[in-house]
Amino acid sequence: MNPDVADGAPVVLAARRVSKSFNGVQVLFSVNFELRAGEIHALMGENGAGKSTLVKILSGFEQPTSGEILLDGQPIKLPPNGQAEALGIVIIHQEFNLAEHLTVSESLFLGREVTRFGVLDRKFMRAETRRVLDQLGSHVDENALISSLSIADKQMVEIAKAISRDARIIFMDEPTAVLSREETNYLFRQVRKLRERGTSFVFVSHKLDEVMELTDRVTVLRDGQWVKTAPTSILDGESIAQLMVGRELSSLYPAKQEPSVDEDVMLSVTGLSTHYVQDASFDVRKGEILGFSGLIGSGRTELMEAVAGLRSRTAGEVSVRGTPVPAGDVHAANRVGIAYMTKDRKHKGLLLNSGMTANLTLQSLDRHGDHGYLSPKSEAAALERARRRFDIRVRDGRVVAGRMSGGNQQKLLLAKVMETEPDVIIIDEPTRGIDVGTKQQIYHFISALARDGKSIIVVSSEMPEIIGLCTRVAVMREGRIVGILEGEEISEQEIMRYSAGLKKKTAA
Amino acid sequence: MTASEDAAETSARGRTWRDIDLRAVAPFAALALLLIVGALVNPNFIGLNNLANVATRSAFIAIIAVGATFVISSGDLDLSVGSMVAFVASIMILFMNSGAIADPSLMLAAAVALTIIIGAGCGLANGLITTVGKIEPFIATLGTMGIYRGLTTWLSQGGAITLREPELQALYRPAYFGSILGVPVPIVVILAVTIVAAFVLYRTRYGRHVVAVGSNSDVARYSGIPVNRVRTIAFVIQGVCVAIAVLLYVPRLGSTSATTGILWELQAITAVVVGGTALKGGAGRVWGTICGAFILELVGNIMLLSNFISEYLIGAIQGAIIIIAMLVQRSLVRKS
Amino acid sequence: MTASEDAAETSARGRTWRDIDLRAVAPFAALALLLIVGALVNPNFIGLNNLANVATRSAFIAIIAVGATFVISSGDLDLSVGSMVAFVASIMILFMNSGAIADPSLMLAAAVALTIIIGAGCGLANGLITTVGKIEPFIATLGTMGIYRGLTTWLSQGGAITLREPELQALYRPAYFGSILGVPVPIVVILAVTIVAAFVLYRTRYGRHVVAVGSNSDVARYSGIPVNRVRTIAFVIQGVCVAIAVLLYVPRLGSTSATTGILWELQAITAVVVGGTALKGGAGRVWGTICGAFILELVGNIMLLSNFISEYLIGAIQGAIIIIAMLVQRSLVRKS
Amino acid sequence: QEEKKVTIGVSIPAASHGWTAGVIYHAERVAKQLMESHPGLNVVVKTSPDPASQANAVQDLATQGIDALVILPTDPDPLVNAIKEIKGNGTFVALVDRAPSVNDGTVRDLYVAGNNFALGEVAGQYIKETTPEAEVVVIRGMPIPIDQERQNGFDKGIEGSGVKVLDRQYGNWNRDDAFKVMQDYLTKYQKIDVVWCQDDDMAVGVLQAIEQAGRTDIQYVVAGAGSKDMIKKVMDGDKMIPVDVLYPPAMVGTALEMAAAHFYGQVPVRGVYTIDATLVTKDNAKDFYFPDSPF
Ligand SMILES: Nc1ncnc2c1ncn2[C@@H]1O[C@H](COP(=O)(O)OP(=O)(O)OP(=O)(O)O)[C@@H](O)[C@H]1O
Ligand SMILES: Nc1ncnc2c1ncn2[C@@H]1O[C@H](COP(=O)(O)OP(=O)(O)OP(=O)(O)O)[C@@H](O)[C@H]1O
Ligand SMILES: [Mg+2]
Ligand SMILES: [Mg+2]
Repeated sequence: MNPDVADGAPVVLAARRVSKSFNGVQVLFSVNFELRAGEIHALMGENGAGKSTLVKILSGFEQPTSGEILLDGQPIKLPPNGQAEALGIVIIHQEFNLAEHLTVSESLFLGREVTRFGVLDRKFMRAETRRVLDQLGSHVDENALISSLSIADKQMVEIAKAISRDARIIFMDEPTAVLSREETNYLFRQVRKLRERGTSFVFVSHKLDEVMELTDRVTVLRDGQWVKTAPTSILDGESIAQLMVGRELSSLYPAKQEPSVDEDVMLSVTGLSTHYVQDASFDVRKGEILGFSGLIGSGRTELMEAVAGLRSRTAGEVSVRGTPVPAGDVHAANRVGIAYMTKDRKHKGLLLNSGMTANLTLQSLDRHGDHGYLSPKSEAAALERARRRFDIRVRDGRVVAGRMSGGNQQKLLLAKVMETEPDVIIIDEPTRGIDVGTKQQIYHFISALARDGKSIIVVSSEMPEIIGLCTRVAVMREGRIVGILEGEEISEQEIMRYSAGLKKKTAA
Repeated sequence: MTASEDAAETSARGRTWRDIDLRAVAPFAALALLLIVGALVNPNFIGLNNLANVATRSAFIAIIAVGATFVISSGDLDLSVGSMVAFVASIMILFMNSGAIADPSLMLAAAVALTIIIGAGCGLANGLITTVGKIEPFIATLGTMGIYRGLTTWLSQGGAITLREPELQALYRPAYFGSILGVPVPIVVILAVTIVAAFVLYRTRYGRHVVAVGSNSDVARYSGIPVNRVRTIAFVIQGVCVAIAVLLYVPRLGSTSATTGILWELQAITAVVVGGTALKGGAGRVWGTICGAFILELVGNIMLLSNFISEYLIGAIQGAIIIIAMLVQRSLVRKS
Repeated sequence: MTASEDAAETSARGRTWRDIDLRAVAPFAALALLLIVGALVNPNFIGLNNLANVATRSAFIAIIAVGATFVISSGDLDLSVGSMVAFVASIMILFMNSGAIADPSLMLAAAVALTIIIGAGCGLANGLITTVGKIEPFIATLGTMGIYRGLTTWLSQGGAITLREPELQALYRPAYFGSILGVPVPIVVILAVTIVAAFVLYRTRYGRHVVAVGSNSDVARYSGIPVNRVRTIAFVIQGVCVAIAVLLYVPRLGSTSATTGILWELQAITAVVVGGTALKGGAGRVWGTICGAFILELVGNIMLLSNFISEYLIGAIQGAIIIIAMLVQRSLVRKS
Repeated sequence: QEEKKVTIGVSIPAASHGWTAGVIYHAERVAKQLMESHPGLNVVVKTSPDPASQANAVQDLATQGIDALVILPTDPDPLVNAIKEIKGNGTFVALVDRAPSVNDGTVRDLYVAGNNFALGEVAGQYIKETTPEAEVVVIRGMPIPIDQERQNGFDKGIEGSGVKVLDRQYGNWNRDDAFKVMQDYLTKYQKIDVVWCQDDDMAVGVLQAIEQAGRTDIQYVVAGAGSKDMIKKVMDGDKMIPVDVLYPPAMVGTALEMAAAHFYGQVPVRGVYTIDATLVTKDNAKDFYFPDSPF
């Protein structure tokens, strides 16, 4: 075997033949799992494979239907609702667990507030929060309300919350899905530091490069079954992907297809400003995939929301095929064919308490019956179509969206937006939390749409995605479009140079 | 009723079968329990006559509560419905007393139309104050509650407004006291209103929008749903339901006063919640609401028919019964 | 008050300065506007005497509303407070009339203790029915509202319960009519209650938990907070506040009946919301609540002092003023 | 000639039902008359929905500065303290209709008594005389002392006869609630001879319920107060409403007139003036018919 740090180290937490069913639908089948002291163990698998479920069982948030859990070799029934924290088991949830009305430092210390003589020691807690955030390289204000934070910042708070606990075992369910490369680096540095002190980690991610970089061992699940556990060093990205998907993957990105120069301009944005975004102008031609890159908080989302009528604009024009689109009117934007897919699926994308059908057709109900009447048949057919087209995998067709796996939620959201059959599709973070196999499907899907003459804007923080997919790339920095790159210019270094403010050119 | 409730809601909400079953059935189980209790209390209780009486007089609250189901599903609340009843009824009677139209049937038709318009207008006012004014619905409608009630007091100069024209009265009376194929008119109206409401809530685009807005208004907005319009229309629907209730109310006593409809808002909301709709919004159960209204009326009826409860304690026992009915529901749902 | 509100809330919630400023100040701005209107309506209005009167009699609603701030912040609602006042007051007076303790001062002390215990007990009942029984707080407390009111009717046998002992009455009277250093006792009590409440809500672990539970009870549970206990304690705090209000109420009128405190629950909730606390839970503004209670009382006072409004229309104008006050607040906040 | 300036405050219940509406109507009618005949007189009428707010209203009237207070309390006992407070300032107090448990010179100067006890008693006596063996159902008002007094009076009225009270339930002085209660009585009792509902508003609901049920066993309904609709029925010889017991809302006007006389008249006005609970019959009905009143 391979001479790893953790090799031969004692097993701290283990699952033995663990199975789990929800309402009679089985999602885990007799899974075995071992976590050694001081190791970073990757948990991989397709969307809906059962990773989050396993993680929740190992941290007490769900009870297994059968099988047992061993802590330090002793069978144990983990206490529910995060009380396993007392045993040193902490989890960073895939979906955040933060109360919107609290501040960052209040959230960090929620449930274990520090008091002096019964009075909250707010000064101490704020200072401590600052310290942990600084360690993670986060600039989030410790007094900011959670509701005012971006998704990435919320994730950093989640991470800070877990790390600030005295934990022996930390579960991280896709912690980096919404983080920038830089933030990820900070996180990894902390993780390694804690590993040195003997903390064990379970790391769930769809980012193969991060898994290769950080972890000691990998366990792969497929359709709720254990497939393989092996040291990371004897695997490579290809083989992991193959284990996950169960087949060989062809190239991730489809061949680029540049639209001809004299193709009609579909979407035209001139001089658009909002509170933060200044004077943004760009065009998208028919059949084109335009990428938007930039650092987190550079204003891409705000710009796109303004284009889609979700935000008011202080100046500027948006037109589709030459027809002006009124400001601040989502429905009008939808009617002329602009559709925007949000990156915040939990709060802005899906009705978590509704089923798949209600979510899927919400934006396109007028297609399912005349005069406001809804035809259940037509809706059911739409769901069937979408499940095939986007490979939405749920074992129980009646599950509410909030209980679907993260990746399947993302696919449902994409399907929902596509249901409106838009001409201009703005996709904010298209593959957040999606497994490689499906990623490939989505890329091919986007490319096919472009070939059909749709115009597509991809906003993404994943550089390879932008480079692999887009024929032109706009880079934003501090609310301005600082450059639009084409052809050969599109490379990681060049984009970084623009986003960091080292280079600049006016819109082409 | 139960069956169609299930069908409608399952396809609308798509919960697991077992789950939905019990939740939709729970209010009806509580109702059944009450019927048994009632039968034990007084043999006359279970008579067709008495049950028809109870169902008939539950009509006002039931119909108003159907409207409230929309408002509550969309995440709002309307406290003004009780005073709206008084206000709309006053205007209707004053109009009929005005003698503006000589022919009684024509007059009645015009009065009916006017009532619906006024009801819708009051609802619209509530909706606009809440959505455009961005005021918590609780406060906005508490304000209009005061306004409608105050205007009624002023119209009636503190007294009663009574329908004077005997001919009109005779013509209109069957709207409450008459029956169609042996079924009292108010029951027919309840059924008609509920069927229409269930259709709108479960089978139309608008109904879906209501639930989406109540469930998460941000998601609704990002899905291109005109949130404020959906909410405002829910208030208008509530207003129209109030107007329909008034159309049944006026022929009953032929008069209204400043005290008409006091506390009906609480009763309507209670009916909605007892029927299984959560006050948080995001889900509506129209048939459950009707069942809730019937439960409320039944509790009062049983109290009165029983011989062993001091009249001083009736309020206390009513309160206790409502709590017990909810506990029965909960325990049913939890067993699933 | 304004300054300390800001200080307390800013450090507690840490919003950006501009934001917090206007939100916390908004109710006070509406109050200022009302004071100006009042001064225009009647020159006696702005007199120290009148304002002290208004502040004094806002005591009941204000103190109850402080308790409601906890319940609402934790995401619940208590509709039973009005009847709880009647019930607790009845028991207090009956106890004092019982003559169980001969010495008046001792008797009074015992009565005060009993009142607080009964209030806390009523709150506890509400809390347990809501949390352990898992019934929507709206329905649970509507049920106990009926129960408390019914019990009061029964205790009073449909009449009034009046404090008989003249000695006790004389001893107790200053608790409402007296003053400390020139400040009427009720105002002192309001301030004391509010300071304690603000401290608990903003400076203690429990207060933090209340806000967390109201904001997102799942998150709170996952953070190891005993959600049901936090909610139940909020109801108990509400009950204790009701008891304190009763301690001021009994010496004022010296008597209660089954109609005591009718609709006070709506007034208390209105005070809370007018004071800037959202009904959805997750944020409480204790000083704002006090300001809200004062606004409500002031509106009534201005109506009474003005001589040009038909008394039939008073309700309507009150409703309109509340809506306008909220619009003023909103527009202030939005401008930021 | 310059008359002395006098302000009289009138505090009465808000129009929560027909009778109180009548009170407001008569208070305003008399106030207008008095102000016309006495140029120096100013009468301020204020209405309040419940005892606590009426106590506030009294305080507010005092703030404005009044020489006399005419008060018809929503509920007398809770208002005693507030009234004493204002009387302590030397204000002339005329108490109308509802007496607190301690009702002496410390509370008021003048008491114009509506006689709730008599209202019940007269109704009881009428039933006892007309139908001595009747089975009666009673619809009460709300659980407050005046309602209790009426019940006591009624019991005294039927004392010693074969009149049997089948049931008593609250109808809240409200037509709709009275309708419901009557409907249920009709279900519960196969034979009812007489309904005593002590209030004209509630009688409206009672009559409708009887008519709907088509029951013929009920011989008549005794209500009370003297609303124009019921007086009209008595006048017209309606079989269901043979009589009405007077409880005139105009008594507030009487009190107001007397309070004004205290300032402008020669005789001091003090003591107790009781207004009878007159039995209105077909013969005397036209004396009590005010078609212009809202009540
Ligand atoms: N509470 C629940 N009720 C019903 N079904 C559930 C529940 N939680 C999870 N599931 C189902 O269990 C399956 C596995 O979900 P899980 O979240 O573990 O997947 P995952 O491997 O984490 O996927 P992803 O990569 O997309 O996050 C899915 O089909 C999901 O719908
Ligand atoms: N310096 C700043 N001044 C004011 N606001 C700022 C500043 N930096 C960031 N913001 C805020 O950040 C938001 C821009 O973030 P947005 O989500 O649009 O960026 P993004 O490029 O899409 O980043 P992400 O990767 O997080 O999606 C704006 O709403 C703006 O208010
Ligand atoms: Mg997952
Ligand atoms: Mg973005």
